[in-house]
Amino acid sequence: MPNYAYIALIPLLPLAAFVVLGLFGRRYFRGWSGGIGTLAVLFSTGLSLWAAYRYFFVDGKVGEGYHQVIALKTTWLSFSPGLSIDMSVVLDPISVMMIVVVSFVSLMVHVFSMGYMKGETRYGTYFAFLGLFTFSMLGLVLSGNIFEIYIFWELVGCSSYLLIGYYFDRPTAVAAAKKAFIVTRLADLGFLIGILILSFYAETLDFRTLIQRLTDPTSQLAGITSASFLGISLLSWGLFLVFVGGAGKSALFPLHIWLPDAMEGPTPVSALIHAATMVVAGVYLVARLYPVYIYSDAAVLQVVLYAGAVSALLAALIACTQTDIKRVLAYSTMSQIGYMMLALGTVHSAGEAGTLGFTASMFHLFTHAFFKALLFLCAGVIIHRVHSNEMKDMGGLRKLLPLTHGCFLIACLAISGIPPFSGFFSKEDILLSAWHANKFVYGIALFTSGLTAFYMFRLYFSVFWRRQVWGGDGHHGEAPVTMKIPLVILAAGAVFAGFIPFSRLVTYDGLPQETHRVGVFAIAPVAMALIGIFIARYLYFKESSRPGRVAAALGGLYRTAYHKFYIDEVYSFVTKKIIFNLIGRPAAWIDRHIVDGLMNLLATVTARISAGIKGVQSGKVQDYALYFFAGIAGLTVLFIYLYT
Amino acid sequence: MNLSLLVLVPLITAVAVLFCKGLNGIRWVSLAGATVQLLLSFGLLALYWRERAAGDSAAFLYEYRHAWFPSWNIWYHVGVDGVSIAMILLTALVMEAAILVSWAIKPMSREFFILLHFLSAGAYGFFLSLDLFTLFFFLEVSVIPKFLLIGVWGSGRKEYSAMKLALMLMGGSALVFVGLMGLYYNTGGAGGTHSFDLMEIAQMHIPVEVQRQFFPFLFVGFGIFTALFPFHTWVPDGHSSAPTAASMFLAGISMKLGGYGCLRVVVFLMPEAAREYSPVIVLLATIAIVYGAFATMMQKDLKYINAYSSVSHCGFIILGIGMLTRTAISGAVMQMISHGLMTALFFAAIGMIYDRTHTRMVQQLGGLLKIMPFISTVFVVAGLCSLGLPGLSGFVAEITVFMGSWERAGEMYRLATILACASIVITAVYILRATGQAIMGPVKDPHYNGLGDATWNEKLAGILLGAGIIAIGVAPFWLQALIK
Amino acid sequence: MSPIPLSHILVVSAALFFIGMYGLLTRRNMITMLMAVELILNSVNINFVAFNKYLYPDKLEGVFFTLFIIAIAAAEAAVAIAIIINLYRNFHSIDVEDADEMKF
Amino acid sequence: MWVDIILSLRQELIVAVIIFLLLFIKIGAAAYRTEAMLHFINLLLLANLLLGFFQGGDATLFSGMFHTNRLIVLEKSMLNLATLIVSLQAYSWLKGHRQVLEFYMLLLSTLLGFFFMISSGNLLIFYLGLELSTIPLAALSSFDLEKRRSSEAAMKFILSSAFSSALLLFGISLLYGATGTLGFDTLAGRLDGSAFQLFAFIFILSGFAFKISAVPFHLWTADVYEGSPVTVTAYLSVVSKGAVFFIFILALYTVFKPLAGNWYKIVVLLSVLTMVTGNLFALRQDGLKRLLAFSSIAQSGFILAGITGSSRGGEASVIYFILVYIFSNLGAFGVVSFISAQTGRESVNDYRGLYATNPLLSWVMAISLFSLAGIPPTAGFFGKFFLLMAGAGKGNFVFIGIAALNMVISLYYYLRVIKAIFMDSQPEPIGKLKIPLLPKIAFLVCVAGIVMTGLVGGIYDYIYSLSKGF
Repeated sequence: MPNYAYIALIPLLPLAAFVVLGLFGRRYFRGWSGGIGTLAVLFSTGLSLWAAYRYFFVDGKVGEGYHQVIALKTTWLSFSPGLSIDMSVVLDPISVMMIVVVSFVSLMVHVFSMGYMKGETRYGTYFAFLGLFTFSMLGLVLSGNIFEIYIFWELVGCSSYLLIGYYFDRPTAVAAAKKAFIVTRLADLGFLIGILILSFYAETLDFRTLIQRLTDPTSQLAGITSASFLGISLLSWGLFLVFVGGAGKSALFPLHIWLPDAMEGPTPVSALIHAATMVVAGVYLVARLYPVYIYSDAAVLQVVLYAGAVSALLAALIACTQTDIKRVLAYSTMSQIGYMMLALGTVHSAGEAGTLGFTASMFHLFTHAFFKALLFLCAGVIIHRVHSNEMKDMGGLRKLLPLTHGCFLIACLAISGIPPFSGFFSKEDILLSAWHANKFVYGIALFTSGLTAFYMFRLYFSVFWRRQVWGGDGHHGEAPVTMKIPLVILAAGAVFAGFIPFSRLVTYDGLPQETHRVGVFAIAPVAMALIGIFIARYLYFKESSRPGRVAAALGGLYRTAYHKFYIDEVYSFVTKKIIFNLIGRPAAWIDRHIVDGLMNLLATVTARISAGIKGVQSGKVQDYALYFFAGIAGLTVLFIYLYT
Repeated sequence: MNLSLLVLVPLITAVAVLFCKGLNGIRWVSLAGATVQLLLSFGLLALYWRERAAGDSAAFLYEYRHAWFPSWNIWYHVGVDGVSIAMILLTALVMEAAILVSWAIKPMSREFFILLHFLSAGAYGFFLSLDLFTLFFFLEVSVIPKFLLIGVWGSGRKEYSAMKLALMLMGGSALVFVGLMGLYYNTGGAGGTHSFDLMEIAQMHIPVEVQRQFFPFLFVGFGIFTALFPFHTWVPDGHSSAPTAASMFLAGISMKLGGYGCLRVVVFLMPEAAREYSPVIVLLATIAIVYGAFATMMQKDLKYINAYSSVSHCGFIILGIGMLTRTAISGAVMQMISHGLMTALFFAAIGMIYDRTHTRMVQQLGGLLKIMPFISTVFVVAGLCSLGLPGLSGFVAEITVFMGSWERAGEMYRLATILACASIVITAVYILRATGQAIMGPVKDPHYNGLGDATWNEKLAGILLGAGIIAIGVAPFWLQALIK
Repeated sequence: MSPIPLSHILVVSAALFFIGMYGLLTRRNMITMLMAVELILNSVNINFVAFNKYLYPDKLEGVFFTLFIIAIAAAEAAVAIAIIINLYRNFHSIDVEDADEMKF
Repeated sequence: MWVDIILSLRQELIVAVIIFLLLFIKIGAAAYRTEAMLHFINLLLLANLLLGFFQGGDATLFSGMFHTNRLIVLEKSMLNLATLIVSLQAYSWLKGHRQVLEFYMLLLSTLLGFFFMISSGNLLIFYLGLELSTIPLAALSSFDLEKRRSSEAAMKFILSSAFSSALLLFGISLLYGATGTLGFDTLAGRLDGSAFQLFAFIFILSGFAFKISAVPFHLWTADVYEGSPVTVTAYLSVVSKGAVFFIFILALYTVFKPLAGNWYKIVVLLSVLTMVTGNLFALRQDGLKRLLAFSSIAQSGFILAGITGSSRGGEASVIYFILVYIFSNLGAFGVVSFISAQTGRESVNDYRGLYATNPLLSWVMAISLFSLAGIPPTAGFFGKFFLLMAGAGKGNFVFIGIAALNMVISLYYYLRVIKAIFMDSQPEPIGKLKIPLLPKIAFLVCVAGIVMTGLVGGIYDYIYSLSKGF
């Protein structure tokens, strides 16, 4: 067994950066903070790549397929003999793939931020938080224990909170950070209860043992499938709740409302957290527990499938109407994640044909990380230059920002699924698996891919073309070099990532799969994408009144999409009106007036009685004698009553 | 090690403070006393580990017995096990921090520090006691100093709050008293002597019907100390009126007396009754957790927020105890420690903010992160701990309680666990609301711009408590091994 | 001549007791109240003497007790009257209803 | 023979000698300096305490009329101690008073009366002792001759106690009729619980109840306590009540032991009534003396709870509590008496802001009140704990629960005073007062007593070893 213990360093280096920068960054390092953080992540990335190389090509393969390697395992908190939270580092194809993605994108974002965030007063703090996030995310993907993953799950949530709220003096940023945390917290509740259910029946928290036990009909499976709640077996409940946790973090409908708001954070952060890495954690989580999902009844996977499909479609529709560049990208992220989930949901059996969607999903996750991070970083350059997020403030930027323009175009082509860019391959796989599984969903996916191309190019044309030149002052250069390098590297990734033979490396059971790419099959999606692009060009290439007329023609549909299908309003109704007014306020009132009132009532009653009997002490000595005599009489009566 | 030292050191310090000259003398002597306590408790921890490592498997170590009232068979009997050591460490930490935070207390600083030392002596004694009389003695010792601390140095409706606190706590101890009497007179069996000794009673079997009769007294009695619904109403008023150090001690230590008592006395001595009453306890705990959390959501005063959240968090302690599984109970102990540190830190931060801005209303605060980054960071750390962020102690404790509670089969227990889990979402809501409004956002009042950040003593206090929180959160295994 | 039965004497004593009690509770003049107390004491005296004579004639405990009661009653009356005189100086009244400054 | 008698009677004799000494001084010496005289008398009282403290053997004198044993000697010493403390505290008040010698003669007469009462072996001696103490006490309550309230208090006291002792005597006469004896030792053998005996017992019980101010026989207490000079009030509340409790518990535990089944429930009832009523009235008092009066009524209720224990522990805890009570109550009354003598202010509101000007007095007051409330680590905690613990020995936990809750109610009004002293302020606080030596000693003795009596376990066990039990 090769020694993989050094893997632990991959997450620990960013953690060290966090601790050092968090404690001393503000006072001692200041401008050096970015360098320190980047250096740590650079080492992490190097180690990740090395580990990936070792794992995939040198010694990860045992026999035919890739096996899970537990590099490290130490008990962190043990509840009972079987149940303990272990801090472990687990290598298998998906985790290795993920550490590469996470550390790589993180490195890009670090480098980019050195230019983007220059001059900020909380420069050190920013890099500290980035380090924390990178640590948590790497820890998450390397987890071999379901509770360990929950721990890192919460930590990424927290670092996301801190980073969204980085511009803490903007009320909108604070509100967005809060919203992100609370919505994902709500979803995590499902995750937590899911863990409780699964671990209780499997009597373990370890992923490998858990999967083994829950897919083995002779062992604990009997208990968990026979026990049911509301007619659904507890296994399904557990898996469903875990999926809810994943859906929250991955911004699936209807738990997606936090993601667009999260764009209040610094743009590189959006690139890292809300595009490439954290938001795919949900996909990753479902993938982790995949064998169990397949094994349980099909209902949960159907939920996954439709949740993915609905999210993909809905987000794409909304993205067509948004005017804030980052929000468009945010909805596009949501839509793409919907794709990934959809792909996971298409799996219908444990065989090779049935698990095509798994590989497709992971593949899309991988390629998406590159082009979406690239899109966000480009957006970062644009915003850095224009000082606005609104599309109407842009236009004609292609001359001013030529490099950005090129990169952005590559990314748009990639996301639209135009061959030979990376998005084409992964999306192709997804559509293929959808075709095999469910024709209706395939239809949605296909339509969405057309929409994707449309809104991406809408964005592209609006920003870079539309006018001849940008209206603002154009004296400064494009961007510092630290911002340009990541663009170039990521663009290269967006172009070439599709050629990685994914199905040989990352598959459901570790065994390599043969891809059955049929050339004919690609026609429909590419055609859809091209149609989308042409519509976008027709509407947005030049300044015109066409978009407005189209919007007017669509009427209600446009308005609904523009208002994000009123989902935010529903949420705010539920929270403000129902939770706050119908539960919180009465609870607080009851506490003050009824519960506490009871306590005060005791005091008042005592005082009342006290005042009521004061007349006994009349001050007249004859009354005293009377009471005295009455006392004797009373005692006599009592004696008679008691003893006769 | 002579455990009585832990009680004596604060008392000696109090006397020394009494004869100290000058404000600085008072402060430094107090601090020195608290530091000695802290060192003693760490020393105790080290000795304890060594003893255990050497294979000493006695239930309690360093026992000391001294006949106090032989005719009643009352002993001054002290000893420690892991749980009490954990509580003692907590007390020492909070005490040290409380003294640091009260550095600038005025007026009557001398009296203030003396009372604080009295409080801590009572808390140490309580955690050390192995005799129910001794335990009860120390339980009541801690009430009056709180009354005075709140009433004299407090703010707002301080007299009302102080009186309410004192009366409700004494009400609780009156119930405890009745329960103790019931236990005492049912020990010994035919012809034997009655006993207050914890270990002796544990070995005798208290008849089930007796347990059934006296369990409610003891449980509710101790429960009042730890904010058992519906007897928690002293908590919001008391905490919010108290001066910073008193709030810290009150929420950090005093509320734990009840939990510790429930555990050490009630459940330990009356296991059968505990099992029978378990549904009721779980019900009350769940109500406290959920309802406390909802009530917190509506509060506008930072201290009220923390006080109500204490009600909710202490619900976890009771829930853990009520579930009666090993894991749940060890979770309850962890929650005591965790909540002790966390809430002390929280109150410390709130106190520091209040000292500077003279308001605790979240709407009036804002943007403090810019003005006082250290204090704000402390606040945020405490808040994150409160909402159960991994890496901080709150998570460890809550998760252990959840896991333990889930082990208890039965629809009602499951539902209670789920509701308890759900409360962490509400916790997130109110913590983030408070943080968002008070700490983040724009600076609302231009006067705040000139305010300074924490002074060295405040920083030290924050770091001490924060270190404790992180030490448990990052490496919970040592605590777990300790309290096992 | 047959001796008077004990019960007769006890009836007298009881009557005296209640007369005294009645006087104490209804008379407003303090001196009269004091006299009422003396009546009760006399009923006690009668009891003692009667019990002694009729039931336990071999010892004289009851009679002795009576003597002490008479003596102490005198002392008590002396102090009481002194107090009442002093009260009169302060209140200018010996009506018991007037001296009720302290109450509740 | 004579030596034995003198030794057995030494406490009574010393007190009697002091009384006569003072009488001769009064007759002989025309003029004296009040302060010197006060110091002299206090020295005499100290000597009295010390001489009486030495234990002798058990003895029974005068064919069973008088008996003494180690416990009784201890009880008398406690009363001596209390008298000494009261006298020390009276210094500031008496300094300006002309009739110092008369005061002490009356005071010591009552003490002598109590001694005989405690030592009595016969209802006759008991009655004589009772009256010997009551009549001078009435005179003492009137000692502020020119004050209306003082004379009103004395009037109420003398009339009430005349009435009560008349009823007591009526009961004794009936009991005599029923049993034919007045001696304690023979009486116990002849009690069989017949209706007539019980009827007589009720009268006797009510006589006791009057003295210990148990509800509903307590009504005189508040008025008399309020009206009398504070020193006398302190004496009344501590020495008088303590002495009657000593004999009461002796009577119940030995003489009326055959009726134990009958009196148990009555005493429980009285105890509950007394606690509740005392507390409820105390809640609404503004005058500190009146508040303490009702508090002392409530304390009687707690003592009665201890008595219901009907065990050796019960007896020991009652006596122990009275010792604690002497320190605590005299501490509180001492402060009230001192401040009243200096400033004439006696209401709770007058004490607002006292801590700012008079920290020592405030702490004495606070510690005493805590002890009265039964808060550890003061001795009051131990006292109350043992009383209720003894009471719980009979298994009547409802009763004990009520008692425990009453402790909570009582805490409220004690804390009200504490609140006034420490937390409130007023425009005209009581000024800074200089405390003369003698009261200061008294305060220190009280505080030391409050602290030590509880924490030092030996004191209780000493009392326990002396007590005879049920």
